[in-house]
Amino acid sequence: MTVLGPAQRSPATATTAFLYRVDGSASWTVGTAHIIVSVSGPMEVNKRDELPDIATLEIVVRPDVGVASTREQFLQDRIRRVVGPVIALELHPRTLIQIVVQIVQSGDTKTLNTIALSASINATYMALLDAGVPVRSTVSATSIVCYGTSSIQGGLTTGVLIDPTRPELEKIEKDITSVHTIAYELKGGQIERLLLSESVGTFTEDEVFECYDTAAKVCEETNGTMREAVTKSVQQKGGWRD
Amino acid sequence: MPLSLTEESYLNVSLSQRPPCRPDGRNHLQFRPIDAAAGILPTTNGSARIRLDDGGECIVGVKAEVIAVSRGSEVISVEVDCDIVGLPANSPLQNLLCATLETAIKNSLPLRLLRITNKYRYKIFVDGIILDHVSHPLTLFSMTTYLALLDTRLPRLAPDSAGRDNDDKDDIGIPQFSSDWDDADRLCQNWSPPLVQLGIIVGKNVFVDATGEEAEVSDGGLLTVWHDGRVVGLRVVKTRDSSKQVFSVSSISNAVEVLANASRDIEKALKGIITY
Amino acid sequence: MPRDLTPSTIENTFVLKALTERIRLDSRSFNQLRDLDISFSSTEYGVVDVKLGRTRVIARISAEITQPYADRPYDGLFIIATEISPMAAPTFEAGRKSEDELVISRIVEKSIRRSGALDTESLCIISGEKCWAVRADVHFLDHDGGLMDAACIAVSAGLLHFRRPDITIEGVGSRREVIVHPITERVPVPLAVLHVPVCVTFSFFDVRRASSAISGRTRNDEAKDVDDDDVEEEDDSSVAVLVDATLQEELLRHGYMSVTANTNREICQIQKGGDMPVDVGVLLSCSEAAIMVAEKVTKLINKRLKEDGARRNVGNLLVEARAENDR
Amino acid sequence: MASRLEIFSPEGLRIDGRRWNEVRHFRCAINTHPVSSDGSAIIEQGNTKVICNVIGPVEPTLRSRVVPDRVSISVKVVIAPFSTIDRRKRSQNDSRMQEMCSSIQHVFEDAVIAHLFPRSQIDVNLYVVAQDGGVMQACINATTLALIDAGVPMYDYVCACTAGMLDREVLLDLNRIEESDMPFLTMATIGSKRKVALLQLEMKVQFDRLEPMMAASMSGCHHIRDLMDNEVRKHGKSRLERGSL
Repeated sequence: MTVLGPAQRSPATATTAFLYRVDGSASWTVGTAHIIVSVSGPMEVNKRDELPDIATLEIVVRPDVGVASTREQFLQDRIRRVVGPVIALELHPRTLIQIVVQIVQSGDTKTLNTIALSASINATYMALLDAGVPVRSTVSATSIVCYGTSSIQGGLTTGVLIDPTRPELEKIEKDITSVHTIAYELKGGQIERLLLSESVGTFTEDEVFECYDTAAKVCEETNGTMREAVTKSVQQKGGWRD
Repeated sequence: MPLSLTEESYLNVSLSQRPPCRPDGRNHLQFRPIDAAAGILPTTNGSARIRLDDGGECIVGVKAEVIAVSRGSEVISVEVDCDIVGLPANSPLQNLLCATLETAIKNSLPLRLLRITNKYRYKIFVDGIILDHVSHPLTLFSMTTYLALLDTRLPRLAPDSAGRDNDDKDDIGIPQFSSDWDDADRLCQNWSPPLVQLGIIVGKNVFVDATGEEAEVSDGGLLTVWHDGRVVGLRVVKTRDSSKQVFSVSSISNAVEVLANASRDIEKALKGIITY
Repeated sequence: MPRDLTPSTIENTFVLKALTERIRLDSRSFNQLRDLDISFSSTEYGVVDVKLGRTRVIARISAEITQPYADRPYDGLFIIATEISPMAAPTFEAGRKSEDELVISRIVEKSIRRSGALDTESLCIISGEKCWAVRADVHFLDHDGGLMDAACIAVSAGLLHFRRPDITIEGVGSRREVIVHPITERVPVPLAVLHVPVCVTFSFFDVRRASSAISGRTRNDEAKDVDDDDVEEEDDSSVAVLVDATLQEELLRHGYMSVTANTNREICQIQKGGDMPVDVGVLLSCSEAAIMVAEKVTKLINKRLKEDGARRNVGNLLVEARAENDR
Repeated sequence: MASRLEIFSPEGLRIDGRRWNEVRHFRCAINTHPVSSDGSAIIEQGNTKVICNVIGPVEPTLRSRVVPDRVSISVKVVIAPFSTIDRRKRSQNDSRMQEMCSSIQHVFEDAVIAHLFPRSQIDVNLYVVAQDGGVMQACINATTLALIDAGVPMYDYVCACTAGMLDREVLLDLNRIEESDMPFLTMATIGSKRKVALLQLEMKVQFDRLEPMMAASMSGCHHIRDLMDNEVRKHGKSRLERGSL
């Protein structure tokens, strides 16, 4: 079953260095999702969680509404899995790097959990850059939603939404077949390794591979957006050159 | 202040002699001076405060609430709760105090005293604060509760709804009470509350109203529940943190008899405070 | 980054010296508020981003249908959550509630919930069974002093900006059920906000104690002063009163008072901590100043609301839906 | 809600027969728990009864409480479940109680001459055994007396009083019924000057009514200060005669 339908894609915007009390901060807005991430560190760590050879990585996820629950635990774990290997923790032993992810608008519906995850990964990476924490390579993530609407004439039109907004999601919510959150590691703008692939729903093997290719293209675009945002903020902040 | 080894052995020997000699010269049945007062809190149905010579103090307030009950339910609703200052909430000592007294009162309180109409009954809350305790607070708490229950008064039904109460239709709504507090009838009109006494056993001797140090060297504690002139409950209690507390069975029967006498005297004394 | 934020003694003496000469570091006058900027989210109702100088707070209002409390069947629920995450400042730990977090949540609670800013009776759907539970989540993004004021302004503005979905009740008696119309079908309904509470914090500096701190005299000699000249009537000039202190001024102040006022010249709450005795006259003039600030802030909130309303009303969707149109 | 008339009759009599500017019956006893604390006092204002025990200055139990140049005061309030009309068991960390503790702590950390006891701690334990309005003011007054009894040097008496506003009538020292029916403020002053240590207002009130309320509560504080002062001097004289000083 080939994947038809145009892959609409809402543009993402990123801003950095707007919080003063923390070392690095970034905000990532795509569609109706808006996430703000702050990074503090490497700084003192209290005795209990000190590690002798690497920096302790503490990630706190705060929901937009209500008190932190299992949904936030899930995000916390996935972000740690993606960002952990990328940060050069061994350069700052016995210190603490604290990442706080504040979801302002999650962009997900009640059941889904993918838009917030991909936006948080992008925002976290930008905040790490802003804080000057050493990282091995660049990371970018995206969410892909596949749906199949059976129209009255019986034809099955399937489509793909990339980082959809919440109204779009609600429109096709009943017909969603599978949801994929994919994160890539890039070096010099080229896709290197697959860091995260979170797939929920029913899908065939070639559908997944199709999603991986689409995600690769999207991640390269997102990488471009990140590069622009960083160059703009460095110029504004004066940077080390001028 | 934990006792040194020499002090401990000296005290143990002097207490287990026959006749025993206590550091403050009291005999085994003698109580230290107690300052007791009843009816001190305006917001309660009954209240009392007892202060011991060693600074131990306890304030108990009894409050009654009207609750709706299903017909024919035999449940006696009494809740005993106490807050020991300095110990965290529901510490083992606090649970011991509350559980002992709650079961003692529940077993001895006749249901008819709590009945208002067939559908409504009183629920009795006994709340205590133990501001400070040097020796075991059980006796102190039970004496204060005894006095507070003696002082407790429950308002009578208002004249009009009382009249209709006799015919069994019982369709009156929430019972109305007369606001004349003076002629409210006493809970303990013809019922005397239970009294719990803790005695410590050293060798063959039994001591009442033990000080902190005496409890430290005791072989164990015995708790008796006294009600209507006879001992209705018995329980062994640990009075020391160490686990090796063991005492001979024969001393129990003697202890029970001693504690019974002590309880009888205390009951007479406490009843003297409330002037009907 | 040190774990606690106390500035060094050199910075402290510099700030105190400036205050004795009636100068503030950011060249504001003593009763001037930092520049306040309020922006509403364009995609969702009830999301407010308040920037008070460098302090930044986001309030998120949401509503869901639940059961009312048994003892108040005619009232809906209104909950305000003000948990501070380590994002605001590394000194706040994720789990434990710190002391000033407690003060902030108590003052915001008194300012908005207890003063009846939101009419909870209007939230009742079916008395005793179903009612709206409005929840205000305050996220503290950046801490530069004045978290209480920013939080209070954010929640007040959020309540005005929020729209809950419209509902109809079908069936009768015990079989009634509630149909919630999504925002796209029916125009969402605003909340019944009775008044707009605005919290203002005044920081007190004892100029005499400040000058003695600078001239190196320790507190003991200062205590001796108190004995011999306690007759001297403290005039008002020895107390410096600052409005909307920055974090540095907040850490150095000898006492503070938080006053919540609204535009109909009502004082919703006053909380003057016990840390520095202040003359009654000073407290009264502070309350009056609070009303002026409240009027200024409320004017800004209404201006931003109108702008946001205009932005949303592109293609005058609202005009079509208005009741006056002939059907 | 009690009807207006009942709260304040046209003849100017309140529900318990007092005039607008009369303080409730004020009884206090000092040094009531000599064995179990360094300083103790019991305050009865109308039907509100508060017992206060002060232990200190002592070694601080928690390392975190040590302040290098001054004493740190820790306040604990225990509200008895039987203290209110309907019995209510309060959990230890409900936010209202924690706020009352920290307010009292701040008031006395500035009233006590703190730098005389560096790196030490004073424990204040308050037990509210009967509540009929004005709990905060009774706690503050009880703490002042207990600190005096404990011999802790203070700049001056800290006295607290409440005042409320019913339509246009100012009422002093409110009981529970009045407190639940009108906006009121609690004010604590240090000494006889016009210095306000603590001011708490919890309900909405018109601004121009604030000044008369503040003036009334300040006069109430000064009146209570004289009452407490007489009691302390009387207690001192009696201890002198008994030679137990």
